[in-house]
Amino acid sequence: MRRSVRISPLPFDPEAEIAAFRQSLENAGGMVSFTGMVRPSGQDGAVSALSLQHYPGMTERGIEEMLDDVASRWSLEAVLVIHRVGEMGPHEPIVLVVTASEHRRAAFEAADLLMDYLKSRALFWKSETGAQGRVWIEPRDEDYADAARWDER
Amino acid sequence: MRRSVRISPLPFDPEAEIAAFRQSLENAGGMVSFTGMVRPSGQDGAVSALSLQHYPGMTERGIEEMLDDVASRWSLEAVLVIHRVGEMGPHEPIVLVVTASEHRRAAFEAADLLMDYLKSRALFWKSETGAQGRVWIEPRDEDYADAARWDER
Amino acid sequence: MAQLLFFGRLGDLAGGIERQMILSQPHAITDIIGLLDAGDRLLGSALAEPRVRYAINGAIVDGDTLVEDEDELAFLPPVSGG
Amino acid sequence: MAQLLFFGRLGDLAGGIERQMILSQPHAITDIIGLLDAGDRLLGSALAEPRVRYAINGAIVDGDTLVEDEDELAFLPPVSGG
Repeated sequence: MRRSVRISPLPFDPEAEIAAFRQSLENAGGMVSFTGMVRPSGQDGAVSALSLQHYPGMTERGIEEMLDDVASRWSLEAVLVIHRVGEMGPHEPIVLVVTASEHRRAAFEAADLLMDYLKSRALFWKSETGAQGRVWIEPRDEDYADAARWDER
Repeated sequence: MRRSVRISPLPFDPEAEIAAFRQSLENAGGMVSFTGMVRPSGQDGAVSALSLQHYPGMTERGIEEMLDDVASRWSLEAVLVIHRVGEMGPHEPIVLVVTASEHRRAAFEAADLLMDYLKSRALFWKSETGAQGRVWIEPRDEDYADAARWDER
Repeated sequence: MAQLLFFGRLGDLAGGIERQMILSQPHAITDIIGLLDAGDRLLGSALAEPRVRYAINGAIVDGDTLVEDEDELAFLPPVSGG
Repeated sequence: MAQLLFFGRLGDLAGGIERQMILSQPHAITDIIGLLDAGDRLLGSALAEPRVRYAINGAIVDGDTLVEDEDELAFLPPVSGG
Protein backbone atom coordinates (compact mmCIF):
# COMPACT_ATOMS: atom_id res chain seq x y z
CA MET A 1 0.00 0.00 0.00
CA ARG A 2 1.52 3.28 -1.09
CA ARG A 3 0.95 5.94 1.57
CA SER A 4 1.45 9.63 1.94
CA VAL A 5 0.84 11.76 5.04
CA ARG A 6 1.18 15.53 5.14
CA ILE A 7 0.46 17.91 8.02
CA SER A 8 0.95 21.50 7.02
CA PRO A 9 -0.11 25.06 7.86
CA LEU A 10 -0.37 25.81 4.12
CA PRO A 11 -3.76 25.78 2.38
CA PHE A 12 -4.23 22.89 -0.03
CA ASP A 13 -6.39 22.27 -3.09
CA PRO A 14 -8.33 19.04 -2.45
CA GLU A 15 -9.24 18.40 -6.07
CA ALA A 16 -5.68 18.97 -7.33
CA GLU A 17 -4.52 16.42 -4.72
CA ILE A 18 -7.25 13.93 -5.68
CA ALA A 19 -6.42 14.34 -9.38
CA ALA A 20 -2.70 13.68 -8.80
CA PHE A 21 -3.57 10.69 -6.62
CA ARG A 22 -5.88 9.25 -9.29
CA GLN A 23 -3.27 9.72 -12.03
CA SER A 24 -0.82 7.68 -9.93
CA LEU A 25 -3.10 4.64 -9.70
CA GLU A 26 -2.20 1.51 -11.62
CA ASN A 27 -4.93 -1.04 -11.09
CA ALA A 28 -7.52 0.45 -8.71
CA GLY A 29 -11.14 0.35 -9.83
CA GLY A 30 -12.43 2.63 -7.10
CA MET A 31 -11.28 5.75 -5.30
CA VAL A 32 -12.96 7.32 -2.27
CA SER A 33 -12.23 10.80 -0.98
CA PHE A 34 -13.37 12.64 2.12
CA THR A 35 -12.87 16.38 2.34
CA GLY A 36 -13.58 18.18 5.61
CA MET A 37 -14.26 21.92 5.46
CA VAL A 38 -14.65 24.63 8.11
CA ARG A 39 -18.38 25.03 8.57
CA PRO A 40 -19.52 28.67 8.62
CA SER A 41 -21.71 27.92 11.64
CA GLY A 42 -20.16 25.92 14.45
CA GLN A 43 -21.22 24.72 17.90
CA ASP A 44 -21.48 28.31 19.05
CA GLY A 45 -23.12 30.16 16.14
CA ALA A 46 -21.21 31.87 13.36
CA VAL A 47 -17.54 30.96 13.18
CA SER A 48 -15.07 33.58 12.04
CA ALA A 49 -11.96 31.46 12.37
CA LEU A 50 -10.80 28.00 13.30
CA SER A 51 -7.41 27.04 14.66
CA LEU A 52 -5.82 23.62 14.71
CA GLN A 53 -2.81 22.64 16.75
CA HIS A 54 -0.79 19.42 16.57
CA TYR A 55 2.20 17.84 18.30
CA PRO A 56 4.83 17.71 15.55
CA GLY A 57 6.34 14.25 15.26
CA MET A 58 3.97 12.49 17.63
CA THR A 59 0.87 13.37 15.57
CA GLU A 60 2.50 12.07 12.37
CA ARG A 61 3.59 8.86 14.10
CA GLY A 62 0.03 8.31 15.35
CA ILE A 63 -1.33 8.65 11.81
CA GLU A 64 1.33 6.27 10.47
CA GLU A 65 0.19 3.72 13.07
CA MET A 66 -3.42 4.17 11.89
CA LEU A 67 -2.19 3.47 8.35
CA ASP A 68 -0.44 0.30 9.55
CA ASP A 69 -3.80 -0.78 10.94
CA VAL A 70 -5.57 0.11 7.69
CA ALA A 71 -2.99 -1.82 5.64
CA SER A 72 -3.53 -4.88 7.81
CA ARG A 73 -7.33 -4.76 7.43
CA TRP A 74 -7.80 -4.11 3.71
CA SER A 75 -6.02 -4.54 0.43
CA LEU A 76 -5.53 -0.99 -0.85
CA GLU A 77 -3.40 0.34 -3.66
CA ALA A 78 -2.76 3.75 -2.08
CA VAL A 79 -3.79 6.10 0.73
CA LEU A 80 -3.34 9.85 1.08
CA VAL A 81 -3.89 11.87 4.26
CA ILE A 82 -3.54 15.65 4.33
CA HIS A 83 -4.35 17.59 7.49
CA ARG A 84 -4.10 21.30 7.82
CA VAL A 85 -2.99 23.03 11.03
CA GLY A 86 -2.90 26.69 12.07
CA GLU A 87 -5.53 29.32 11.37
CA MET A 88 -8.23 28.98 8.73
CA GLY A 89 -11.53 30.58 7.74
CA PRO A 90 -15.03 29.35 6.81
CA HIS A 91 -15.23 26.89 3.89
CA GLU A 92 -11.47 26.25 3.87
CA PRO A 93 -10.49 22.57 3.58
CA ILE A 94 -9.10 21.12 6.84
CA VAL A 95 -8.62 17.47 6.05
CA LEU A 96 -8.46 15.20 3.02
CA VAL A 97 -8.39 11.42 3.02
CA VAL A 98 -8.20 9.51 -0.28
CA THR A 99 -8.13 5.73 -0.64
CA ALA A 100 -8.03 3.47 -3.69
CA SER A 101 -8.56 -0.25 -4.08
CA GLU A 102 -9.44 -2.86 -6.64
CA HIS A 103 -13.05 -3.10 -5.44
CA ARG A 104 -14.92 -0.28 -3.80
CA ARG A 105 -15.77 -1.71 -0.36
CA ALA A 106 -12.17 -1.60 0.90
CA ALA A 107 -11.75 2.01 -0.24
CA PHE A 108 -15.00 3.09 1.45
CA GLU A 109 -14.29 1.34 4.73
CA ALA A 110 -10.68 2.50 4.94
CA ALA A 111 -11.62 6.15 4.33
CA ASP A 112 -14.40 5.88 6.89
CA LEU A 113 -12.10 4.38 9.55
CA LEU A 114 -9.37 6.94 8.89
CA MET A 115 -11.80 9.81 9.35
CA ASP A 116 -13.17 8.30 12.56
CA TYR A 117 -9.62 8.02 13.85
CA LEU A 118 -8.60 11.50 12.74
CA LYS A 119 -11.67 13.02 14.38
CA SER A 120 -11.43 11.29 17.72
CA ARG A 121 -7.95 9.86 18.27
CA ALA A 122 -5.33 11.70 16.23
CA LEU A 123 -3.43 14.38 18.13
CA PHE A 124 -5.11 17.56 16.93
CA TRP A 125 -6.67 20.28 19.06
CA LYS A 126 -9.23 22.55 17.51
CA SER A 127 -10.56 25.90 18.64
CA GLU A 128 -13.26 28.05 17.05
CA THR A 129 -13.36 31.81 17.32
CA GLY A 130 -16.87 33.24 17.18
CA ALA A 131 -19.02 35.87 18.91
CA GLN A 132 -18.17 34.38 22.33
CA GLY A 133 -14.42 34.45 21.69
CA ARG A 134 -12.27 31.36 21.38
CA VAL A 135 -13.74 27.97 22.32
CA TRP A 136 -11.83 24.68 22.39
CA ILE A 137 -13.73 21.89 20.67
CA GLU A 138 -13.84 18.31 21.90
CA PRO A 139 -15.10 15.33 19.88
CA ARG A 140 -18.87 14.84 19.88
CA ASP A 141 -20.17 11.66 21.54
CA GLU A 142 -20.97 10.56 17.99
CA ASP A 143 -17.28 10.80 17.08
CA TYR A 144 -16.25 8.51 19.93
CA ALA A 145 -19.04 6.08 19.02
CA ASP A 146 -17.98 6.13 15.34
CA ALA A 147 -14.39 5.33 16.24
CA ALA A 148 -15.44 2.55 18.63
CA ARG A 149 -17.18 0.75 15.73
CA TRP A 150 -13.76 -0.43 14.55
CA ASP A 151 -12.46 -1.68 17.89
CA GLU A 152 -14.14 -5.10 17.95
CA ARG A 153 -13.31 -6.05 14.39
CA MET B 1 -31.28 18.20 -0.83
CA ARG B 2 -29.93 19.61 -4.08
CA ARG B 3 -29.42 16.84 -6.62
CA SER B 4 -27.92 16.46 -10.03
CA VAL B 5 -27.90 13.35 -12.23
CA ARG B 6 -26.10 13.08 -15.54
CA ILE B 7 -25.77 10.10 -17.86
CA SER B 8 -23.63 10.85 -20.85
CA PRO B 9 -21.41 9.23 -23.47
CA LEU B 10 -18.94 12.11 -23.09
CA PRO B 11 -15.81 11.70 -20.95
CA PHE B 12 -15.86 13.73 -17.72
CA ASP B 13 -13.22 15.14 -15.39
CA PRO B 14 -14.03 13.84 -11.89
CA GLU B 15 -11.95 16.41 -10.03
CA ALA B 16 -13.38 19.35 -11.99
CA GLU B 17 -16.86 18.06 -11.08
CA ILE B 18 -15.92 17.59 -7.42
CA ALA B 19 -14.40 21.08 -7.29
CA ALA B 20 -17.54 22.72 -8.75
CA PHE B 21 -19.70 20.71 -6.35
CA ARG B 22 -17.59 21.79 -3.35
CA GLN B 23 -17.69 25.45 -4.40
CA SER B 24 -21.50 25.26 -4.44
CA LEU B 25 -21.76 24.10 -0.81
CA GLU B 26 -23.10 26.49 1.79
CA ASN B 27 -22.96 24.78 5.15
CA ALA B 28 -21.63 21.26 4.65
CA GLY B 29 -18.71 20.19 6.82
CA GLY B 30 -17.96 17.00 4.93
CA MET B 31 -17.93 15.84 1.33
CA VAL B 32 -17.45 12.25 0.13
CA SER B 33 -16.69 11.25 -3.43
CA PHE B 34 -16.48 7.89 -5.12
CA THR B 35 -14.86 7.62 -8.53
CA GLY B 36 -15.04 4.35 -10.44
CA MET B 37 -12.48 3.76 -13.18
CA VAL B 38 -12.06 1.08 -15.86
CA ARG B 39 -9.58 -1.39 -14.43
CA PRO B 40 -6.85 -2.39 -16.88
CA SER B 41 -7.33 -6.03 -15.88
CA GLY B 42 -10.88 -7.34 -15.66
CA GLN B 43 -12.57 -10.69 -14.97
CA ASP B 44 -11.00 -12.10 -18.08
CA GLY B 45 -7.43 -10.78 -18.13
CA ALA B 46 -6.36 -7.56 -19.81
CA VAL B 47 -9.23 -5.31 -20.87
CA SER B 48 -8.84 -3.27 -24.01
CA ALA B 49 -12.26 -1.62 -23.89
CA LEU B 50 -15.40 -1.44 -21.83
CA SER B 51 -18.87 -0.62 -23.09
CA LEU B 52 -21.85 0.55 -21.03
CA GLN B 53 -25.41 0.59 -22.21
CA HIS B 54 -28.43 2.16 -20.51
CA TYR B 55 -32.16 2.52 -21.13
CA PRO B 56 -32.61 6.26 -21.68
CA GLY B 57 -35.38 7.66 -19.51
CA MET B 58 -35.95 4.55 -17.40
CA THR B 59 -32.35 4.47 -16.09
CA GLU B 60 -32.55 8.15 -15.08
CA ARG B 61 -35.91 7.63 -13.36
CA GLY B 62 -34.47 4.69 -11.43
CA ILE B 63 -31.59 6.84 -10.17
CA GLU B 64 -33.99 9.63 -9.22
CA GLU B 65 -35.94 7.09 -7.14
CA MET B 66 -32.69 6.06 -5.42
CA LEU B 67 -32.11 9.72 -4.61
CA ASP B 68 -35.63 9.99 -3.14
CA ASP B 69 -34.68 7.09 -0.88
CA VAL B 70 -31.36 8.73 0.03
CA ALA B 71 -33.12 12.03 0.82
CA SER B 72 -35.53 10.23 3.12
CA ARG B 73 -32.76 8.46 5.04
CA TRP B 74 -30.21 11.21 5.62
CA SER B 75 -29.96 14.96 5.84
CA LEU B 76 -27.72 15.95 2.96
CA GLU B 77 -26.98 19.32 1.44
CA ALA B 78 -26.32 18.04 -2.08
CA VAL B 79 -25.75 14.92 -4.18
CA LEU B 80 -24.18 14.53 -7.60
CA VAL B 81 -24.30 11.39 -9.75
CA ILE B 82 -22.49 11.17 -13.10
CA HIS B 83 -22.48 7.92 -15.06
CA ARG B 84 -20.78 7.42 -18.33
CA VAL B 85 -22.18 5.20 -21.09
CA GLY B 86 -20.76 4.04 -24.43
CA GLU B 87 -17.21 2.94 -25.13
CA MET B 88 -14.26 3.67 -22.84
CA GLY B 89 -10.69 2.51 -22.30
CA PRO B 90 -8.56 1.48 -19.29
CA HIS B 91 -8.30 4.05 -16.45
CA GLU B 92 -11.15 6.20 -17.81
CA PRO B 93 -13.70 7.31 -15.17
CA ILE B 94 -17.04 5.50 -15.44
CA VAL B 95 -18.97 6.77 -12.46
CA LEU B 96 -18.79 9.60 -9.93
CA VAL B 97 -20.92 10.00 -6.82
CA VAL B 98 -20.44 13.02 -4.56
CA THR B 99 -22.38 13.72 -1.36
CA ALA B 100 -22.16 16.51 1.20
CA SER B 101 -23.65 16.89 4.65
CA GLU B 102 -23.19 18.78 7.87
CA HIS B 103 -21.54 15.83 9.61
CA ARG B 104 -19.57 13.18 7.80
CA ARG B 105 -21.50 10.00 8.59
CA ALA B 106 -24.48 10.90 6.39
CA ALA B 107 -22.21 11.74 3.45
CA PHE B 108 -20.30 8.45 3.79
CA GLU B 109 -23.40 6.29 4.11
CA ALA B 110 -25.27 7.98 1.27
CA ALA B 111 -22.32 7.62 -1.14
CA ASP B 112 -21.91 3.99 -0.11
CA LEU B 113 -25.61 3.19 -0.67
CA LEU B 114 -25.69 5.00 -4.01
CA MET B 115 -22.71 3.01 -5.28
CA ASP B 116 -24.25 -0.26 -4.10
CA TYR B 117 -27.44 0.64 -5.97
CA LEU B 118 -25.62 1.80 -9.10
CA LYS B 119 -23.58 -1.41 -9.21
CA SER B 120 -26.38 -3.88 -8.69
CA ARG B 121 -29.77 -2.27 -9.39
CA ALA B 122 -29.47 0.68 -11.76
CA LEU B 123 -30.21 -0.11 -15.40
CA PHE B 124 -26.74 -0.33 -16.90
CA TRP B 125 -25.29 -3.22 -18.86
CA LYS B 126 -21.56 -3.55 -19.08
CA SER B 127 -19.39 -5.53 -21.48
CA GLU B 128 -15.62 -5.90 -21.53
CA THR B 129 -13.63 -6.56 -24.67
CA GLY B 130 -10.42 -8.49 -24.04
CA ALA B 131 -8.41 -11.33 -25.53
CA GLN B 132 -11.52 -13.57 -25.58
CA GLY B 133 -13.67 -10.99 -27.37
CA ARG B 134 -16.65 -9.26 -25.81
CA VAL B 135 -18.00 -10.54 -22.48
CA TRP B 136 -21.11 -9.22 -20.73
CA ILE B 137 -20.52 -8.58 -17.04
CA GLU B 138 -23.03 -9.33 -14.31
CA PRO B 139 -22.80 -8.08 -10.72
CA ARG B 140 -20.57 -10.09 -8.42
CA ASP B 141 -22.28 -11.89 -5.53
CA GLU B 142 -20.54 -9.29 -3.37
CA ASP B 143 -22.41 -6.52 -5.21
CA TYR B 144 -25.80 -8.11 -4.49
CA ALA B 145 -24.80 -8.64 -0.86
CA ASP B 146 -23.63 -5.03 -0.55
CA ALA B 147 -26.92 -3.71 -1.91
CA ALA B 148 -28.94 -6.01 0.35
CA ARG B 149 -27.31 -4.40 3.42
CA TRP B 150 -29.65 -1.42 2.96
CA ASP B 151 -32.89 -3.37 2.55
CA GLU B 152 -33.66 -4.04 6.20
CA ARG B 153 -32.89 -0.55 7.45
CA MET C 1 -46.39 -1.49 -34.20
CA ALA C 2 -44.81 -2.50 -30.89
CA GLN C 3 -41.21 -1.56 -30.26
CA LEU C 4 -39.09 -4.34 -28.71
CA LEU C 5 -35.82 -3.49 -26.92
CA PHE C 6 -33.14 -6.05 -26.08
CA PHE C 7 -30.52 -4.90 -23.57
CA GLY C 8 -27.12 -6.34 -22.68
CA ARG C 9 -26.30 -9.77 -24.09
CA LEU C 10 -29.90 -10.12 -25.33
CA GLY C 11 -29.11 -7.50 -27.96
CA ASP C 12 -26.27 -9.69 -29.27
CA LEU C 13 -28.69 -12.64 -29.58
CA ALA C 14 -31.42 -10.53 -31.20
CA GLY C 15 -28.95 -9.09 -33.71
CA GLY C 16 -29.56 -5.54 -32.52
CA ILE C 17 -31.07 -3.60 -29.67
CA GLU C 18 -34.35 -2.73 -31.45
CA ARG C 19 -36.96 -4.73 -33.31
CA GLN C 20 -40.50 -3.94 -34.41
CA MET C 21 -43.43 -6.33 -34.14
CA ILE C 22 -46.97 -5.82 -35.45
CA LEU C 23 -49.53 -6.86 -32.86
CA SER C 24 -53.00 -7.06 -34.39
CA GLN C 25 -54.31 -7.70 -30.87
CA PRO C 26 -52.81 -7.44 -27.35
CA HIS C 27 -50.48 -10.29 -26.40
CA ALA C 28 -49.07 -11.32 -23.02
CA ILE C 29 -45.30 -10.92 -22.79
CA THR C 30 -44.89 -14.68 -22.41
CA ASP C 31 -46.77 -15.14 -25.70
CA ILE C 32 -44.45 -12.67 -27.41
CA ILE C 33 -41.48 -14.64 -26.11
CA GLY C 34 -43.14 -17.73 -27.61
CA LEU C 35 -43.41 -16.01 -30.99
CA LEU C 36 -39.76 -14.95 -30.86
CA ASP C 37 -38.75 -18.47 -29.74
CA ALA C 38 -40.46 -19.95 -32.80
CA GLY C 39 -38.14 -17.84 -34.97
CA ASP C 40 -34.98 -18.23 -32.88
CA ARG C 41 -34.73 -20.84 -30.10
CA LEU C 42 -31.53 -19.33 -28.68
CA LEU C 43 -33.11 -15.90 -28.31
CA GLY C 44 -36.37 -17.36 -27.01
CA SER C 45 -34.75 -19.37 -24.25
CA ALA C 46 -32.53 -16.42 -23.24
CA LEU C 47 -35.62 -14.18 -22.92
CA ALA C 48 -37.41 -16.81 -20.82
CA GLU C 49 -34.62 -17.00 -18.20
CA PRO C 50 -35.99 -16.14 -14.76
CA ARG C 51 -33.44 -13.35 -14.19
CA VAL C 52 -34.67 -11.42 -17.24
CA ARG C 53 -37.16 -8.70 -16.26
CA TYR C 54 -39.69 -6.98 -18.50
CA ALA C 55 -40.71 -3.34 -18.78
CA ILE C 56 -43.59 -1.87 -20.73
CA ASN C 57 -43.19 1.83 -21.50
CA GLY C 58 -40.52 2.14 -18.83
CA ALA C 59 -42.37 0.39 -15.98
CA ILE C 60 -41.41 -3.06 -14.67
CA VAL C 61 -44.22 -5.60 -15.24
CA ASP C 62 -44.63 -9.37 -15.04
CA GLY C 63 -44.88 -11.82 -17.91
CA ASP C 64 -48.71 -11.97 -17.87
CA THR C 65 -49.02 -8.29 -18.74
CA LEU C 66 -50.56 -7.55 -22.12
CA VAL C 67 -48.55 -5.63 -24.70
CA GLU C 68 -50.49 -3.41 -27.11
CA ASP C 69 -49.45 -2.40 -30.58
CA GLU C 70 -48.23 1.08 -29.53
CA ASP C 71 -46.19 -0.17 -26.56
CA GLU C 72 -42.46 -0.30 -25.99
CA LEU C 73 -41.50 -3.66 -24.50
CA ALA C 74 -37.99 -3.94 -23.04
CA PHE C 75 -36.17 -7.12 -22.02
CA LEU C 76 -33.78 -6.39 -19.15
CA PRO C 77 -31.11 -8.97 -18.26
CA PRO C 78 -29.19 -8.67 -14.95
CA VAL C 79 -27.63 -5.22 -14.72
CA SER C 80 -24.02 -4.26 -14.01
CA GLY C 81 -23.32 -0.57 -13.57
CA GLY C 82 -20.43 1.51 -12.32
CA MET D 1 16.07 21.30 31.91
CA ALA D 2 12.79 19.49 31.14
CA GLN D 3 10.58 20.84 28.41
CA LEU D 4 6.86 20.99 29.29
CA LEU D 5 4.26 21.20 26.51
CA PHE D 6 0.63 22.21 27.08
CA PHE D 7 -1.75 21.46 24.20
CA GLY D 8 -5.26 22.72 23.47
CA ARG D 9 -6.97 24.67 26.25
CA LEU D 10 -4.14 23.75 28.64
CA GLY D 11 -1.91 26.15 26.70
CA ASP D 12 -4.34 28.99 27.41
CA LEU D 13 -4.20 28.19 31.13
CA ALA D 14 -0.41 27.84 31.14
CA GLY D 15 0.01 31.13 29.30
CA GLY D 16 1.77 29.46 26.38
CA ILE D 17 2.41 26.09 24.85
CA GLU D 18 5.97 25.69 26.22
CA ARG D 19 7.54 26.00 29.63
CA GLN D 20 10.90 24.90 31.03
CA MET D 21 11.40 23.30 34.42
CA ILE D 22 14.70 22.43 36.10
CA LEU D 23 14.52 18.97 37.65
CA SER D 24 17.50 18.35 39.94
CA GLN D 25 16.24 14.76 40.28
CA PRO D 26 13.62 12.64 38.45
CA HIS D 27 10.02 13.41 39.42
CA ALA D 28 6.82 11.46 38.76
CA ILE D 29 4.41 13.30 36.45
CA THR D 30 1.88 13.55 39.28
CA ASP D 31 4.55 15.29 41.40
CA ILE D 32 5.22 17.77 38.59
CA ILE D 33 1.48 18.49 38.40
CA GLY D 34 1.65 19.11 42.18
CA LEU D 35 4.48 21.60 41.69
CA LEU D 36 2.56 23.40 38.95
CA ASP D 37 -0.60 23.37 41.08
CA ALA D 38 1.25 25.10 43.91
CA GLY D 39 1.95 28.01 41.54
CA ASP D 40 -1.41 28.03 39.75
CA ARG D 41 -4.40 26.10 41.10
CA LEU D 42 -6.42 26.52 37.91
CA LEU D 43 -3.65 25.03 35.77
CA GLY D 44 -2.96 22.29 38.30
CA SER D 45 -6.54 21.08 38.50
CA ALA D 46 -6.90 21.17 34.69
CA LEU D 47 -3.76 19.01 34.33
CA ALA D 48 -5.08 16.52 36.90
CA GLU D 49 -8.36 15.90 35.05
CA PRO D 50 -8.72 12.21 34.18
CA ARG D 51 -9.17 12.89 30.46
CA VAL D 52 -5.75 14.56 30.20
CA ARG D 53 -3.09 12.13 28.97
CA TYR D 54 0.67 12.43 29.35
CA ALA D 55 3.48 11.75 26.91
CA ILE D 56 7.21 11.65 27.61
CA ASN D 57 9.37 12.16 24.51
CA GLY D 58 6.40 11.37 22.29
CA ALA D 59 5.23 8.16 23.99
CA ILE D 60 2.04 7.93 26.06
CA VAL D 61 2.82 7.10 29.71
CA ASP D 62 0.92 7.06 32.97
CA GLY D 63 1.20 9.53 35.84
CA ASP D 64 3.63 7.44 37.89
CA THR D 65 6.29 7.64 35.20
CA LEU D 66 9.45 9.52 36.15
CA VAL D 67 10.46 12.58 34.17
CA GLU D 68 14.17 13.32 33.86
CA ASP D 69 15.80 16.68 33.34
CA GLU D 70 16.36 16.15 29.59
CA ASP D 71 12.82 14.91 28.89
CA GLU D 72 9.97 16.49 26.98
CA LEU D 73 6.72 16.12 28.95
CA ALA D 74 3.50 16.84 27.06
CA PHE D 75 0.01 17.29 28.54
CA LEU D 76 -2.63 16.15 26.04
CA PRO D 77 -6.27 17.13 26.63
CA PRO D 78 -9.06 15.40 24.61
CA VAL D 79 -8.31 15.73 20.90
CA SER D 80 -10.52 17.06 18.12
CA GLY D 81 -9.20 16.72 14.60
CA GLY D 82 -10.61 17.05 11.11
